[in-house]
Amino acid sequence: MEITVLFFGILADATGLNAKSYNGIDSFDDLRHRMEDDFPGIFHYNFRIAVNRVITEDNPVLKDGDEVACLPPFAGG
Amino acid sequence: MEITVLFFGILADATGLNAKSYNGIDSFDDLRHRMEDDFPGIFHYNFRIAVNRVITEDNPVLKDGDEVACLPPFAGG
Amino acid sequence: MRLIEGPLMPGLIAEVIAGSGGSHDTGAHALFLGQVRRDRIDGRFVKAIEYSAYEEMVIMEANKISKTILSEFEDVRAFEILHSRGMVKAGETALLVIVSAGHRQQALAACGKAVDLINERLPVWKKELFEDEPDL
Amino acid sequence: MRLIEGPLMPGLIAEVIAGSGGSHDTGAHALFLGQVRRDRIDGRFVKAIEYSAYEEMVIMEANKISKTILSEFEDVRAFEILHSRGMVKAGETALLVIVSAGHRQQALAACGKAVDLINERLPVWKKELFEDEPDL
Repeated sequence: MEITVLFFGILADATGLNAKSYNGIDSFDDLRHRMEDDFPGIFHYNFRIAVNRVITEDNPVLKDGDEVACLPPFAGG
Repeated sequence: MEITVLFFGILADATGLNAKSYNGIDSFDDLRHRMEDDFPGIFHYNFRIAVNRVITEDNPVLKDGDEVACLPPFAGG
Repeated sequence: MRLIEGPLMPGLIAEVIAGSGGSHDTGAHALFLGQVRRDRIDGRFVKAIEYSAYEEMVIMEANKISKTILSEFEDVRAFEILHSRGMVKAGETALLVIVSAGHRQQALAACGKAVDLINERLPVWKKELFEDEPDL
Repeated sequence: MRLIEGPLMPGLIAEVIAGSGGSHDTGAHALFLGQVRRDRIDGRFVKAIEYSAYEEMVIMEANKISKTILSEFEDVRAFEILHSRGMVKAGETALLVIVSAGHRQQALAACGKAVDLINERLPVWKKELFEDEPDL
Protein backbone atom coordinates (compact mmCIF):
# COMPACT_ATOMS: atom_id res chain seq x y z
CA MET A 1 0.00 0.00 0.00
CA GLU A 2 1.00 3.61 -0.52
CA ILE A 3 0.32 5.78 2.54
CA THR A 4 0.77 9.55 2.89
CA VAL A 5 1.78 10.69 6.36
CA LEU A 6 1.14 14.33 7.39
CA PHE A 7 2.98 16.11 10.22
CA PHE A 8 1.49 19.09 12.06
CA GLY A 9 2.55 21.53 14.76
CA ILE A 10 5.62 20.51 16.69
CA LEU A 11 5.90 17.30 14.64
CA ALA A 12 6.41 19.33 11.46
CA ASP A 13 9.29 21.08 13.24
CA ALA A 14 10.68 17.82 14.67
CA THR A 15 10.66 15.98 11.33
CA GLY A 16 11.38 19.02 9.20
CA LEU A 17 8.56 17.86 6.91
CA ASN A 18 4.87 18.56 6.35
CA ALA A 19 4.28 15.22 4.58
CA LYS A 20 6.03 12.02 3.55
CA SER A 21 4.92 9.18 1.27
CA TYR A 22 5.54 5.55 2.22
CA ASN A 23 5.35 2.70 -0.32
CA GLY A 24 4.91 -1.02 0.25
CA ILE A 25 3.27 -0.66 3.67
CA ASP A 26 1.56 -3.82 5.04
CA SER A 27 -0.14 -2.46 8.16
CA PHE A 28 -0.17 0.40 10.61
CA ASP A 29 2.42 -1.46 12.67
CA ASP A 30 4.68 -1.66 9.62
CA LEU A 31 4.18 2.08 8.97
CA ARG A 32 5.01 2.78 12.59
CA HIS A 33 8.36 0.97 12.32
CA ARG A 34 9.23 2.80 9.10
CA MET A 35 8.42 6.14 10.72
CA GLU A 36 10.48 5.26 13.80
CA ASP A 37 13.42 4.41 11.51
CA ASP A 38 13.15 7.77 9.72
CA PHE A 39 12.44 9.87 12.81
CA PRO A 40 13.87 8.16 15.91
CA GLY A 41 11.89 9.05 19.04
CA ILE A 42 8.90 10.46 17.16
CA PHE A 43 6.52 8.20 19.09
CA HIS A 44 7.63 9.79 22.33
CA TYR A 45 5.76 12.93 21.33
CA ASN A 46 2.17 13.31 22.49
CA PHE A 47 -0.04 13.06 19.41
CA ARG A 48 -3.14 11.42 17.99
CA ILE A 49 -3.62 9.79 14.60
CA ALA A 50 -6.30 10.67 12.06
CA VAL A 51 -6.89 8.44 9.06
CA ASN A 52 -8.52 10.33 6.19
CA ARG A 53 -9.32 13.22 8.56
CA VAL A 54 -11.06 11.07 11.20
CA ILE A 55 -9.33 10.54 14.54
CA THR A 56 -8.76 6.82 15.13
CA GLU A 57 -7.75 4.46 17.90
CA ASP A 58 -4.31 2.98 18.40
CA ASN A 59 -4.00 0.46 15.62
CA PRO A 60 -6.16 1.41 12.62
CA VAL A 61 -6.63 -0.82 9.58
CA LEU A 62 -5.11 0.94 6.57
CA LYS A 63 -5.88 0.68 2.87
CA ASP A 64 -3.99 1.87 -0.20
CA GLY A 65 -4.01 5.64 -0.62
CA ASP A 66 -4.92 6.45 2.99
CA GLU A 67 -3.85 9.76 4.50
CA VAL A 68 -2.44 9.32 8.01
CA ALA A 69 -2.13 12.58 9.97
CA CYS A 70 -0.07 13.02 13.15
CA LEU A 71 -1.89 15.56 15.34
CA PRO A 72 -0.25 17.09 18.43
CA PRO A 73 -2.66 18.64 20.99
CA PHE A 74 -4.79 21.31 19.29
CA ALA A 75 -4.22 24.95 20.15
CA GLY A 76 -6.60 27.04 18.07
CA GLY A 77 -8.54 30.11 19.06
CA MET B 1 -41.15 72.20 49.20
CA GLU B 2 -40.83 72.24 45.43
CA ILE B 3 -40.67 68.76 43.90
CA THR B 4 -40.14 67.83 40.25
CA VAL B 5 -41.91 64.65 39.16
CA LEU B 6 -40.67 62.80 36.05
CA PHE B 7 -42.77 60.35 34.02
CA PHE B 8 -41.23 57.61 31.88
CA GLY B 9 -42.41 54.92 29.48
CA ILE B 10 -46.13 54.22 29.61
CA LEU B 11 -46.58 56.86 32.35
CA ALA B 12 -45.35 59.58 29.98
CA ASP B 13 -48.05 58.43 27.54
CA ALA B 14 -50.70 58.14 30.26
CA THR B 15 -50.06 61.62 31.68
CA GLY B 16 -49.12 63.25 28.39
CA LEU B 17 -46.13 64.76 30.22
CA ASN B 18 -42.43 64.07 30.74
CA ALA B 19 -42.23 66.17 33.91
CA LYS B 20 -44.37 68.28 36.25
CA SER B 21 -43.39 70.65 39.08
CA TYR B 22 -45.29 70.65 42.35
CA ASN B 23 -45.04 73.54 44.86
CA GLY B 24 -45.90 73.61 48.54
CA ILE B 25 -45.51 69.87 49.08
CA ASP B 26 -45.38 68.70 52.74
CA SER B 27 -44.53 65.02 52.30
CA PHE B 28 -44.53 62.14 49.85
CA ASP B 29 -48.09 61.38 50.92
CA ASP B 30 -49.12 64.92 50.07
CA LEU B 31 -47.39 64.64 46.67
CA ARG B 32 -49.18 61.37 46.08
CA HIS B 33 -52.58 62.97 46.64
CA ARG B 34 -51.76 65.89 44.35
CA MET B 35 -50.63 63.46 41.62
CA GLU B 36 -53.78 61.37 42.04
CA ASP B 37 -55.87 64.56 41.66
CA ASP B 38 -54.06 65.49 38.44
CA PHE B 39 -53.89 61.98 36.98
CA PRO B 40 -56.71 59.86 38.39
CA GLY B 41 -55.79 56.17 38.49
CA ILE B 42 -52.07 56.76 38.01
CA PHE B 43 -51.23 54.69 41.10
CA HIS B 44 -52.89 51.67 39.55
CA TYR B 45 -49.99 51.43 37.12
CA ASN B 46 -47.07 49.20 38.06
CA PHE B 47 -44.11 51.47 38.73
CA ARG B 48 -41.30 52.20 41.17
CA ILE B 49 -40.17 55.53 42.56
CA ALA B 50 -36.65 56.94 42.39
CA VAL B 51 -35.72 60.01 44.43
CA ASN B 52 -32.75 61.82 42.92
CA ARG B 53 -32.03 58.80 40.70
CA VAL B 54 -32.00 56.24 43.53
CA ILE B 55 -34.84 53.74 43.76
CA THR B 56 -36.59 54.08 47.14
CA GLU B 57 -39.12 52.26 49.26
CA ASP B 58 -42.79 53.14 49.54
CA ASN B 59 -42.82 56.33 51.54
CA PRO B 60 -39.58 58.29 51.08
CA VAL B 61 -38.74 61.44 53.05
CA LEU B 62 -38.57 64.35 50.61
CA LYS B 63 -36.69 67.63 50.78
CA ASP B 64 -36.98 70.81 48.76
CA GLY B 65 -35.75 70.46 45.19
CA ASP B 66 -35.95 66.65 45.06
CA GLU B 67 -36.52 64.91 41.73
CA VAL B 68 -39.10 62.12 42.01
CA ALA B 69 -39.13 59.77 39.02
CA CYS B 70 -41.94 57.33 38.22
CA LEU B 71 -40.35 54.24 36.63
CA PRO B 72 -42.42 51.53 34.92
CA PRO B 73 -40.71 48.13 34.50
CA PHE B 74 -37.46 48.56 32.55
CA ALA B 75 -37.22 47.20 29.03
CA GLY B 76 -33.79 48.04 27.68
CA GLY B 77 -31.53 45.93 25.53
CA MET C 1 -21.67 53.96 28.80
CA ARG C 2 -22.81 55.92 25.77
CA LEU C 3 -26.39 56.72 24.76
CA ILE C 4 -26.56 57.01 20.96
CA GLU C 5 -29.34 58.78 19.05
CA GLY C 6 -30.95 56.18 16.74
CA PRO C 7 -29.52 52.78 15.77
CA LEU C 8 -25.95 51.64 16.42
CA MET C 9 -24.67 51.58 12.83
CA PRO C 10 -22.13 48.96 11.62
CA GLY C 11 -19.44 51.65 11.24
CA LEU C 12 -19.78 52.70 14.88
CA ILE C 13 -19.73 49.08 16.06
CA ALA C 14 -16.57 48.43 14.03
CA GLU C 15 -14.96 51.52 15.55
CA VAL C 16 -15.73 50.38 19.11
CA ILE C 17 -14.32 46.90 18.39
CA ALA C 18 -11.21 48.29 16.74
CA GLY C 19 -10.74 50.71 19.66
CA SER C 20 -10.84 47.92 22.23
CA GLY C 21 -8.09 45.88 20.56
CA GLY C 22 -5.07 47.80 21.76
CA SER C 23 -4.04 46.22 25.05
CA HIS C 24 -1.38 43.54 24.69
CA ASP C 25 -2.50 41.48 27.67
CA THR C 26 -6.01 41.13 26.25
CA GLY C 27 -6.69 37.75 24.69
CA ALA C 28 -10.44 37.72 24.32
CA HIS C 29 -13.35 40.01 23.58
CA ALA C 30 -16.94 38.92 24.11
CA LEU C 31 -19.61 41.06 22.48
CA PHE C 32 -23.35 41.17 22.62
CA LEU C 33 -25.48 42.96 20.04
CA GLY C 34 -29.19 43.45 20.69
CA GLN C 35 -31.29 43.97 17.58
CA VAL C 36 -34.93 45.01 17.10
CA ARG C 37 -37.04 42.03 16.00
CA ARG C 38 -40.01 42.25 13.62
CA ASP C 39 -42.14 40.60 16.29
CA ARG C 40 -45.81 39.85 15.68
CA ILE C 41 -47.94 41.19 18.55
CA ASP C 42 -51.72 40.69 18.39
CA GLY C 43 -51.51 40.15 14.64
CA ARG C 44 -49.47 43.30 13.93
CA PHE C 45 -45.77 43.42 13.00
CA VAL C 46 -43.27 45.64 14.80
CA LYS C 47 -41.74 48.18 12.38
CA ALA C 48 -39.52 49.98 14.90
CA ILE C 49 -39.00 50.60 18.60
CA GLU C 50 -38.74 54.01 20.17
CA TYR C 51 -36.41 53.87 23.17
CA SER C 52 -36.65 56.40 25.97
CA ALA C 53 -34.26 56.63 28.89
CA TYR C 54 -33.88 58.36 32.24
CA GLU C 55 -30.49 59.52 31.08
CA GLU C 56 -28.82 60.67 34.31
CA MET C 57 -29.88 57.47 36.05
CA VAL C 58 -28.82 55.32 33.07
CA ILE C 59 -25.30 56.70 33.40
CA MET C 60 -25.27 56.11 37.19
CA GLU C 61 -26.57 52.56 36.86
CA ALA C 62 -24.17 51.77 34.03
CA ASN C 63 -21.28 52.88 36.25
CA LYS C 64 -22.53 50.54 38.98
CA ILE C 65 -22.80 47.67 36.49
CA SER C 66 -19.29 48.42 35.31
CA LYS C 67 -17.94 48.33 38.89
CA THR C 68 -19.77 45.05 39.57
CA ILE C 69 -18.31 43.42 36.45
CA LEU C 70 -14.77 44.67 37.03
CA SER C 71 -14.74 43.53 40.66
CA GLU C 72 -16.46 40.18 40.07
CA PHE C 73 -14.32 39.21 37.06
CA GLU C 74 -10.70 40.00 37.85
CA ASP C 75 -9.47 39.07 34.39
CA VAL C 76 -11.66 41.75 32.72
CA ARG C 77 -9.58 44.64 31.37
CA ALA C 78 -12.20 46.81 29.67
CA PHE C 79 -15.95 47.06 29.50
CA GLU C 80 -18.26 49.30 27.46
CA ILE C 81 -22.02 49.64 26.87
CA LEU C 82 -23.67 51.53 24.01
CA HIS C 83 -27.46 51.84 23.96
CA SER C 84 -29.76 53.61 21.52
CA ARG C 85 -32.34 56.20 22.38
CA GLY C 86 -35.06 57.28 19.96
CA MET C 87 -36.19 55.30 16.94
CA VAL C 88 -34.56 52.01 15.91
CA LYS C 89 -36.05 50.03 13.01
CA ALA C 90 -36.53 46.23 12.91
CA GLY C 91 -33.23 44.64 11.91
CA GLU C 92 -31.16 47.48 13.40
CA THR C 93 -28.98 47.30 16.52
CA ALA C 94 -29.94 49.05 19.78
CA LEU C 95 -27.45 47.61 22.29
CA LEU C 96 -23.75 46.78 22.20
CA VAL C 97 -21.88 45.30 25.15
CA ILE C 98 -18.16 44.60 24.77
CA VAL C 99 -16.01 42.93 27.41
CA SER C 100 -12.25 42.54 26.99
CA ALA C 101 -10.35 40.09 29.18
CA GLY C 102 -7.17 38.12 29.37
CA HIS C 103 -8.91 34.83 28.66
CA ARG C 104 -12.08 33.56 27.04
CA GLN C 105 -13.98 32.14 30.02
CA GLN C 106 -14.06 35.42 31.95
CA ALA C 107 -14.83 37.48 28.84
CA LEU C 108 -17.85 35.32 28.00
CA ALA C 109 -19.12 34.98 31.58
CA ALA C 110 -18.77 38.72 32.24
CA CYS C 111 -20.59 39.57 29.02
CA GLY C 112 -23.53 37.34 29.93
CA LYS C 113 -23.72 38.82 33.42
CA ALA C 114 -23.52 42.38 32.05
CA VAL C 115 -26.37 41.78 29.60
CA ASP C 116 -28.52 40.41 32.44
CA LEU C 117 -27.75 43.43 34.64
CA ILE C 118 -28.50 45.83 31.78
CA ASN C 119 -31.90 44.24 31.29
CA GLU C 120 -32.69 44.34 35.01
CA ARG C 121 -31.28 47.70 36.02
CA LEU C 122 -31.00 50.23 33.19
CA PRO C 123 -33.94 52.66 33.25
CA VAL C 124 -34.80 52.36 29.55
CA TRP C 125 -38.24 51.84 28.02
CA LYS C 126 -39.55 50.62 24.69
CA LYS C 127 -42.51 51.75 22.65
CA GLU C 128 -43.37 49.60 19.64
CA LEU C 129 -44.34 51.19 16.33
CA PHE C 130 -46.30 48.84 14.05
CA GLU C 131 -46.25 48.40 10.29
CA ASP C 132 -49.87 49.54 9.95
CA GLU C 133 -49.15 52.84 11.72
CA PRO C 134 -47.87 56.00 10.03
CA ASP C 135 -44.25 56.98 10.68
CA LEU C 136 -43.73 59.46 13.51
CA MET D 1 -16.06 28.30 8.49
CA ARG D 2 -13.46 30.44 6.77
CA LEU D 3 -9.67 30.20 7.16
CA ILE D 4 -8.18 33.64 6.59
CA GLU D 5 -4.53 34.30 5.71
CA GLY D 6 -3.06 36.50 8.48
CA PRO D 7 -5.02 38.49 11.09
CA LEU D 8 -8.76 39.14 11.01
CA MET D 9 -8.72 42.87 10.31
CA PRO D 10 -11.35 45.26 11.78
CA GLY D 11 -12.85 45.86 8.31
CA LEU D 12 -13.46 42.16 7.78
CA ILE D 13 -14.96 41.77 11.26
CA ALA D 14 -17.31 44.72 10.61
CA GLU D 15 -18.36 43.16 7.30
CA VAL D 16 -19.20 39.82 8.96
CA ILE D 17 -21.22 41.58 11.68
CA ALA D 18 -23.07 43.76 9.17
CA GLY D 19 -23.78 40.70 7.01
CA SER D 20 -25.35 38.81 9.90
CA GLY D 21 -27.84 41.57 10.74
CA GLY D 22 -30.42 40.96 8.01
CA SER D 23 -32.91 38.48 9.44
CA HIS D 24 -35.93 40.12 11.02
CA ASP D 25 -36.55 37.41 13.62
CA THR D 26 -33.01 37.78 14.99
CA GLY D 27 -32.85 39.71 18.25
CA ALA D 28 -29.36 38.95 19.51
CA HIS D 29 -25.85 38.37 18.27
CA ALA D 30 -23.13 37.03 20.55
CA LEU D 31 -19.57 37.37 19.32
CA PHE D 32 -16.24 36.12 20.49
CA LEU D 33 -12.93 37.57 19.29
CA GLY D 34 -9.69 35.81 20.15
CA GLN D 35 -6.60 38.00 20.10
CA VAL D 36 -2.89 37.21 20.32
CA ARG D 37 -1.50 38.21 23.73
CA ARG D 38 2.01 39.54 24.31
CA ASP D 39 2.56 36.74 26.84
CA ARG D 40 5.82 36.40 28.72
CA ILE D 41 7.15 32.86 28.44
CA ASP D 42 10.45 32.04 30.19
CA GLY D 43 11.34 35.72 30.29
CA ARG D 44 10.70 36.35 26.59
CA PHE D 45 7.74 38.25 25.13
CA VAL D 46 5.56 36.85 22.37
CA LYS D 47 5.73 39.04 19.25
CA ALA D 48 3.44 36.98 17.02
CA ILE D 49 1.90 33.55 16.62
CA GLU D 50 2.11 31.47 13.48
CA TYR D 51 -1.02 29.36 13.10
CA SER D 52 -1.00 26.17 11.07
CA ALA D 53 -4.04 24.07 10.30
CA TYR D 54 -4.99 20.71 8.86
CA GLU D 55 -7.30 22.52 6.52
CA GLU D 56 -9.54 19.76 5.16
CA MET D 57 -10.10 18.45 8.68
CA VAL D 58 -10.70 21.96 10.06
CA ILE D 59 -13.56 22.40 7.59
CA MET D 60 -15.02 18.97 8.47
CA GLU D 61 -14.79 19.60 12.22
CA ALA D 62 -16.23 23.10 11.88
CA ASN D 63 -19.23 21.65 10.05
CA LYS D 64 -19.74 19.18 12.90
CA ILE D 65 -19.50 22.00 15.46
CA SER D 66 -22.03 24.00 13.44
CA LYS D 67 -24.47 21.06 13.39
CA THR D 68 -24.02 20.52 17.15
CA ILE D 69 -24.75 24.18 17.90
CA LEU D 70 -27.76 24.43 15.57
CA SER D 71 -29.33 21.25 16.95
CA GLU D 72 -28.59 21.97 20.63
CA PHE D 73 -29.76 25.61 20.53
CA GLU D 74 -33.05 25.77 18.64
CA ASP D 75 -33.25 29.55 18.80
CA VAL D 76 -29.95 29.95 16.90
CA ARG D 77 -30.51 31.26 13.35
CA ALA D 78 -26.96 31.67 12.06
CA PHE D 79 -23.46 30.69 13.07
CA GLU D 80 -20.05 31.48 11.59
CA ILE D 81 -16.39 30.88 12.49
CA LEU D 82 -13.39 32.70 11.02
CA HIS D 83 -9.89 31.58 12.01
CA SER D 84 -6.49 32.88 10.92
CA ARG D 85 -3.69 30.82 9.44
CA GLY D 86 -0.15 32.10 9.14
CA MET D 87 1.31 34.98 11.11
CA VAL D 88 -0.77 37.07 13.54
CA LYS D 89 0.95 39.74 15.65
CA ALA D 90 0.33 40.44 19.35
CA GLY D 91 -2.78 42.64 19.61
CA GLU D 92 -4.29 41.28 16.39
CA THR D 93 -7.34 39.02 16.10
CA ALA D 94 -7.07 35.35 15.09
CA LEU D 95 -10.57 34.00 15.81
CA LEU D 96 -14.10 35.31 15.32
CA VAL D 97 -17.20 33.38 16.34
CA ILE D 98 -20.60 34.94 15.69
CA VAL D 99 -23.90 33.43 16.77
CA SER D 100 -27.24 34.99 15.84
CA ALA D 101 -30.39 33.97 17.68
CA GLY D 102 -33.88 35.10 18.46
CA HIS D 103 -33.05 35.89 22.08
CA ARG D 104 -30.04 36.75 24.18
CA GLN D 105 -29.77 33.68 26.42
CA GLN D 106 -29.39 31.20 23.56
CA ALA D 107 -27.04 33.48 21.60
CA LEU D 108 -24.68 33.81 24.59
CA ALA D 109 -24.85 30.16 25.65
CA ALA D 110 -24.30 28.92 22.08
CA CYS D 111 -21.34 31.26 21.62
CA GLY D 112 -19.66 29.97 24.79
CA LYS D 113 -20.23 26.35 23.78
CA ALA D 114 -18.92 27.01 20.26
CA VAL D 115 -15.72 28.59 21.57
CA ASP D 116 -15.15 25.57 23.84
CA LEU D 117 -15.69 23.14 20.95
CA ILE D 118 -13.35 25.13 18.69
CA ASN D 119 -10.61 24.92 21.32
CA GLU D 120 -11.13 21.18 21.82
CA ARG D 121 -11.72 19.99 18.29
CA LEU D 122 -10.28 22.23 15.56
CA PRO D 123 -6.95 20.85 14.30
CA VAL D 124 -5.03 24.13 14.53
CA TRP D 125 -1.60 24.69 16.05
CA LYS D 126 0.34 27.66 17.34
CA LYS D 127 3.99 28.52 17.12
CA GLU D 128 5.17 31.51 19.13
CA LEU D 129 7.62 34.01 17.67
CA PHE D 130 9.46 36.07 20.32
CA GLU D 131 10.53 39.69 20.36
CA ASP D 132 14.22 38.75 20.51
CA GLU D 133 13.94 36.64 17.34
CA PRO D 134 14.27 37.98 13.78
CA ASP D 135 11.10 38.21 11.67
CA LEU D 136 10.39 35.22 9.45
